[in-house]
Amino acid sequence: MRTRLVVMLAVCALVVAVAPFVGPPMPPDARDFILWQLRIPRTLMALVVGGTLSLVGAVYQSLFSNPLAAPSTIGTTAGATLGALVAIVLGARTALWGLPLITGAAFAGALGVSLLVAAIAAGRNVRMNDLVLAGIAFSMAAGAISTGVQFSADSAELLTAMRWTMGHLPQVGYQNIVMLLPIAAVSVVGLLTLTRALEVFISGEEHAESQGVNVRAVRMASIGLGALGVAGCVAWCGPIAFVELIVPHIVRRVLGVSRRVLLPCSVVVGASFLVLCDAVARIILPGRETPVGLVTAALGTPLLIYLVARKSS
Amino acid sequence: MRTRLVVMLAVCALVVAVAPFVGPPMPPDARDFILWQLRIPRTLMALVVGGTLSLVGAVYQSLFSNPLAAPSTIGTTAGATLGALVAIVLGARTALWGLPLITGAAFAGALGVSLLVAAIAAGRNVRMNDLVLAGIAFSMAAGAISTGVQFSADSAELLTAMRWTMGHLPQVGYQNIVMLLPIAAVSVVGLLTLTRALEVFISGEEHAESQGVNVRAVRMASIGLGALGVAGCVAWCGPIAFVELIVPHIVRRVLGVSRRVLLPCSVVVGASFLVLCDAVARIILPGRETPVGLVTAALGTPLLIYLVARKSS
Amino acid sequence: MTSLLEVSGATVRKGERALLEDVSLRVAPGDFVAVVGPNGAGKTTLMRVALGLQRPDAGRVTVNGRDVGALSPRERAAFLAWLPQRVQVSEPITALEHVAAARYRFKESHRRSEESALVALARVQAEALASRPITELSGGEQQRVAVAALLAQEAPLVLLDEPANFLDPAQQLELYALVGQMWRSGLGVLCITHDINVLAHAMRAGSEGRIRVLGLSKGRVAFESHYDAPDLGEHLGRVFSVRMRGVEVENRRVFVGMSLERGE
Amino acid sequence: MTSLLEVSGATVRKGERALLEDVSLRVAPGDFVAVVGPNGAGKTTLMRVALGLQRPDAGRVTVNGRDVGALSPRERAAFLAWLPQRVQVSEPITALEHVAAARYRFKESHRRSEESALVALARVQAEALASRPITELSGGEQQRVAVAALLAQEAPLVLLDEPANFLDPAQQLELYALVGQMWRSGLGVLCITHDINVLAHAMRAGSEGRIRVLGLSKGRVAFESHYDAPDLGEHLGRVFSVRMRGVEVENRRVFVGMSLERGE
Amino acid sequence: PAPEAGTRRIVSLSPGITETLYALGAGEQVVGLSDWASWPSETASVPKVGSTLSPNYEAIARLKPTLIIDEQVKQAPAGSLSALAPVKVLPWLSVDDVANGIRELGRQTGREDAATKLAQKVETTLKRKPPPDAPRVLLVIGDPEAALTSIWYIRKGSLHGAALEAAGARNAVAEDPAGPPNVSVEQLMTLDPDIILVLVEGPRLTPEEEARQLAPWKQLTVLRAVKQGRVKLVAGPGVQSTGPRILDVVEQLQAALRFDTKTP
Ligand SMILES: Nc1ncnc2c1ncn2[C@@H]1O[C@H](COP(=O)(O)OP(=O)(O)OP(=O)(O)O)[C@@H](O)[C@H]1O
Ligand SMILES: Nc1ncnc2c1ncn2[C@@H]1O[C@H](COP(=O)(O)OP(=O)(O)OP(=O)(O)O)[C@@H](O)[C@H]1O
Ligand SMILES: [Mg+2]
Ligand SMILES: [Mg+2]
Repeated sequence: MRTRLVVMLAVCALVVAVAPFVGPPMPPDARDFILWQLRIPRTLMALVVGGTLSLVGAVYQSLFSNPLAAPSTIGTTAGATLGALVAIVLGARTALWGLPLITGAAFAGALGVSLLVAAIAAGRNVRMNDLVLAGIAFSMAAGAISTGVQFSADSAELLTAMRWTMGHLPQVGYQNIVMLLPIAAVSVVGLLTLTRALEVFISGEEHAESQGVNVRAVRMASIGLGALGVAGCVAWCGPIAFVELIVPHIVRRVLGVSRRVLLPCSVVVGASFLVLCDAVARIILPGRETPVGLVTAALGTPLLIYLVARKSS
Repeated sequence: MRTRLVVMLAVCALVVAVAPFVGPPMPPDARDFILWQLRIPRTLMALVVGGTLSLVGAVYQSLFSNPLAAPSTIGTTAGATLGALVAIVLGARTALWGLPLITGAAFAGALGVSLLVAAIAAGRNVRMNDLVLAGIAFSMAAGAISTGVQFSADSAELLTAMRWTMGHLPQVGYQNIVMLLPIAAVSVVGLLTLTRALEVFISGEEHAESQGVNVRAVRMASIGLGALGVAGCVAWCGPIAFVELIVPHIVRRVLGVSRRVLLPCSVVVGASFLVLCDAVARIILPGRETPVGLVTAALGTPLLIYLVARKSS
Repeated sequence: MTSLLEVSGATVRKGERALLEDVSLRVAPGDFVAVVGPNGAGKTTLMRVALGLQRPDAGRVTVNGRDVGALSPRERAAFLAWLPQRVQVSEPITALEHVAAARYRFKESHRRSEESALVALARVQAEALASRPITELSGGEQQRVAVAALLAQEAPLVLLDEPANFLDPAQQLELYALVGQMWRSGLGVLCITHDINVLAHAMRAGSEGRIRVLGLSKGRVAFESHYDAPDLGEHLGRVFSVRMRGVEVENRRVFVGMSLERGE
Repeated sequence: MTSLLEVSGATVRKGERALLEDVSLRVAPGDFVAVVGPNGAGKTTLMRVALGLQRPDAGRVTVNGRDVGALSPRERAAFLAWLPQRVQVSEPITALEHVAAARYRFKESHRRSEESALVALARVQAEALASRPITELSGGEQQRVAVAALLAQEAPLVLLDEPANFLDPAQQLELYALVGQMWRSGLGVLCITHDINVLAHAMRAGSEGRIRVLGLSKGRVAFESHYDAPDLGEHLGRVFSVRMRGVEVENRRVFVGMSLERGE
Repeated sequence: PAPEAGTRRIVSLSPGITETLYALGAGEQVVGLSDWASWPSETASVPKVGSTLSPNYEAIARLKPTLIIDEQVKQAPAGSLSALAPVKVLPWLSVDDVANGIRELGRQTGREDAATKLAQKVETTLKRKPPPDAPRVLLVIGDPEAALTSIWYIRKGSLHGAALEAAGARNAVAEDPAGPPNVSVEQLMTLDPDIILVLVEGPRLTPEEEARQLAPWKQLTVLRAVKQGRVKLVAGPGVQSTGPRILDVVEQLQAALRFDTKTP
């Protein structure tokens, strides 16, 4: 187990170090610009976003004891999409505190919907399954409003929105990262402090409560902090599909279910996984802006199937 | 319980009977055409699709013991979308056996992906969670290929795809229903015969096996028949969101979890729920073709939240 | 029709560890076999092997001479009924529905199933629980409902994994009396238990000799004996690593576990 | 610091039914209270009320005079440790991790938690299970690990819900010896059990009188007595509806349940 | 001041603008295009650099553009693009927008004369008004699925709406309602337009394809347009173009509106 862990971490470090140099050749006079203003910021963005999303996925799966739980389950992603769509379709071309409106709106949408669910989670007699249902309900509502907004969009807006919903990582310079980083940091650090409590959750909520875990507080903190991180990532990069679902499952299968391993390793593996996907996206269709979600799934699917097949044989 | 059941059935029957007459006023000379060639076929379509989707949702939730399980969980919806997109992009202008290619392709896609999952379900040592993971993986793969296809689509194709994925019910005449009905009937009747086996599943798979249930056969049959029904519905109407998720939860909360009640009532309630939504869609934005998924969510969300809140108070 | 369950030379390995090693066993209708042994001895594993839920790495399990793996689940359920050590019901179905579900192997109407389920519940004095959600029952109530489900399956061989768990003394007594009735009515019983004394409730005077006791320890057969064997106490003491004092109470021999008084 | 758990006049209703009615109870460090009663008597409900997991419809529960609902979960965990009737672990964490998790209430490094967890596992002779996934353990092994988790929490009052479930006689004996040790070292013990005899293992000669026995029946207190009370057998017989014969074995009184011989 | 012609390197992220640039003869200045650009055929050899909301910065940087032009879509991240090169964002929705845009593109590319001529042509053509008794035409966007599942029509105030009026028809939807330009099948009965034209973007259709596209409309036998056989396709590449090809669309529409006076 220990050797596996070390190998995994080494691979991750290597991927991150090499990634910025992977891609179509750079013309010598644009080299510095491409490397320092485009590739490195973008790699950093992938690091931050991949790590945050994966951690949130791992936390939600633990919290809901459900392998299908993900930010999209409790409406975070749907809220972000809704916000972004509203901004695209209804929004004026203004910026807010130097933020593009679309970013701000996605952030607000994600946080808004998740906080509704968190508010329900604060209830006294609420069971986890009730929360899952409430999450479905809010996702559904946000999804429906999004459909409504799309329905009333004209085609140029729709095309714009469509690309947004595929997720993207492109960055010029460091401004976005500087804005996202504190949000992501609060989310990641906050969630990691919940590791111990989530470990206790494994033996049932009531038992955990009797062992000193404030179940309601942990629920609210997990959902709130998770939503914060996801809202940030989605606001800047659109909904990057599957990372939050697939990375925790991979870590769980390879390194085990102990929360103390699962949560931090999800951050590390998720971060470098997205960096890898981004680098691969640069080479498979050089010159095109391949949506990174495509590569994520293309790499993740066979890996997950292999892990499932290996275990059950 | 019995009175509740009777009340629910009566309400359902009423809804279905009244629905075709709900809508903006009909010009007198087009009245017959609108009623007999538009509204009634469309109501029938809603009946068939709503019933089938809800039943499949209920069966999947039972099978996976997971409130989040749905046709989309095991890749059925993703497969259908993929098929439709491929058809749209690679030339949807031809027809196959009198079927629009897009319908045939969506059907093939849905069935193809689900059967992969069903094949995994046939394995000897496969746990339910493994199946869920395999489903996620295939959904993801199908989703990624869809993204790729969209990415290479031109704008007109993309708009078509976008509108297709909103789901729709309109029908002119009875041709589509005649084609869908046998598929849906096989799926619904087949799934209903599994009721008893699914009831036994509640006390654990091994226990069920010892009580005479052929667990692998039930799994494969459920997934296969479910995929068939969903593939049919999605092929003709696009992915109508949420019905399969929300209806079983509502039935479960109101009438209880017994499979003998849950499954048939999901058919009835789902059918009339979609009919209701369709009728409502006609009046909220008269003169427009409002996507029915929008109304589904708009009606379903508050209902679900109310049911969750009522129970936990 | 004879329904003979035969386990021969069953071995189960998990990685390096052998969970079960070369264990053989015969249960025919009318037999009563008690399996005893310390925690982790492999008793539950043996039962799962006998049921065909776990394939042994070596050895064979047959029912009526046919390999248990070759039977369809329904056929097998017609021979063997199982009371698991931990029944986990995931949803609040009623006790009646839970018991009725156990009649899956019968091709009959739901009404018939429910009638039979009610009879089975009555036999464990749990009619009153019929319409209560099973997730809201107390530990002992759940166990009684599980026993009712076992009865409802109407198999000629019943496999019980610590059926007295969670039950209060009166219920234990009732349960074993019931098991005794089933046995005398011709069923074969394979029963895992930690408390050999409760077996007393299963029998009438004179039938002691017909209760076979199989001792398991670390996956192997430690002893094979009979309930009335004079050296049973010693055997038990050995596998459990305690002193078993047999005392006579109202013409019944009762074993009382005593610590080995280490250090006293 | 005295940690006094006081339940006074607790009543729990569920719809029409009263699950618990006007039950009072005091457990201080150094006390040993055994709660007995038939299935469904409300024993587990009483324990959940005492832990603050279920709010009583009437009555109060205080720990050291403070309302149990007003304590933070961590504070409460510093007073009360609970062994539930059915522990359900949903994922294959190792036994060590499970026990270490029980030390949540301590603000300490993970290494410290694991060390203490190992000590706790050793006390129930389960060191060998430390690195095994808990979902792969046998019923009895799981129960031992659960007891280790209880010990690891180091609370002055321990609440045990049928701790001997799933355990073999040697383990039961060890467990109760351990509970006895904890008691004598000053802890307060509230223990639900169906088998009053096992309490014998918890005590040394002379301490019988200090074990209080609370009989529950249909949610009400049926009797309050002591382990050495001469009429305990009758009390027990009454709540359980069996005949309880007390016999003397090696200077110990052992109760043997006998059927009421209805119809014989 | 626009840079020298030979050194201008333009990236255009809007297909309509791209078309205009080529129409102005500034095609050789174009070094990068949006993924959606497909006309004229020379564009095939020009690198594609993403779309408005997700441009491929690296690809753009590698092209070392001197100007990036995009059509104004709400929320486009013009800010970060300007780190690569000066960015020009043009509104491109109405006839005036397009005419002004053409002139601006002329200035930027040093093709002012050609631009003025084109802009004038666009203005004079597209600002023609239909006679008051012109037929009421519903112009809908065709759907490859060829089902009447959602009918999207052309708004009066849009570029294609102007093209329809320029071709000598009145828009069947007399004033633009708020909300999406979508009409239900039922609503068609109320609108009952004189003529229905279906715009299908893409290569020319074979007769079978045309028949298939029209088949669903033929089912709507109560519509006047259907009864009189006045449903037609307007198909071909560029029928949905927002560039100068819109002028060809006017001609195509005019041709499509010429029906034989006799009803079939
Ligand atoms: N899936 C598994 N993987 C690995 N080891 C297992 C698995 N299942 C059981 N074991 C181990 O096999 C041994 C025998 O287990 P089994 O459940 O048969 O014991 P048992 O005799 O029923 O014990 P108990 O009286 O405690 O129920 C135990 O040591 C247990 O830890
Ligand atoms: N959530 C609940 N809703 C309704 N009734 C309940 C609920 N929980 C327990 N009960 C009922 O309350 C009664 C007391 O239950 P409790 O679990 O306290 O019994 P117990 O004394 O612990 O029994 P056992 O020895 O079988 O564990 C039982 O009849 C049980 O069915
Ligand atoms: Mg066992
Ligand atoms: Mg209890």
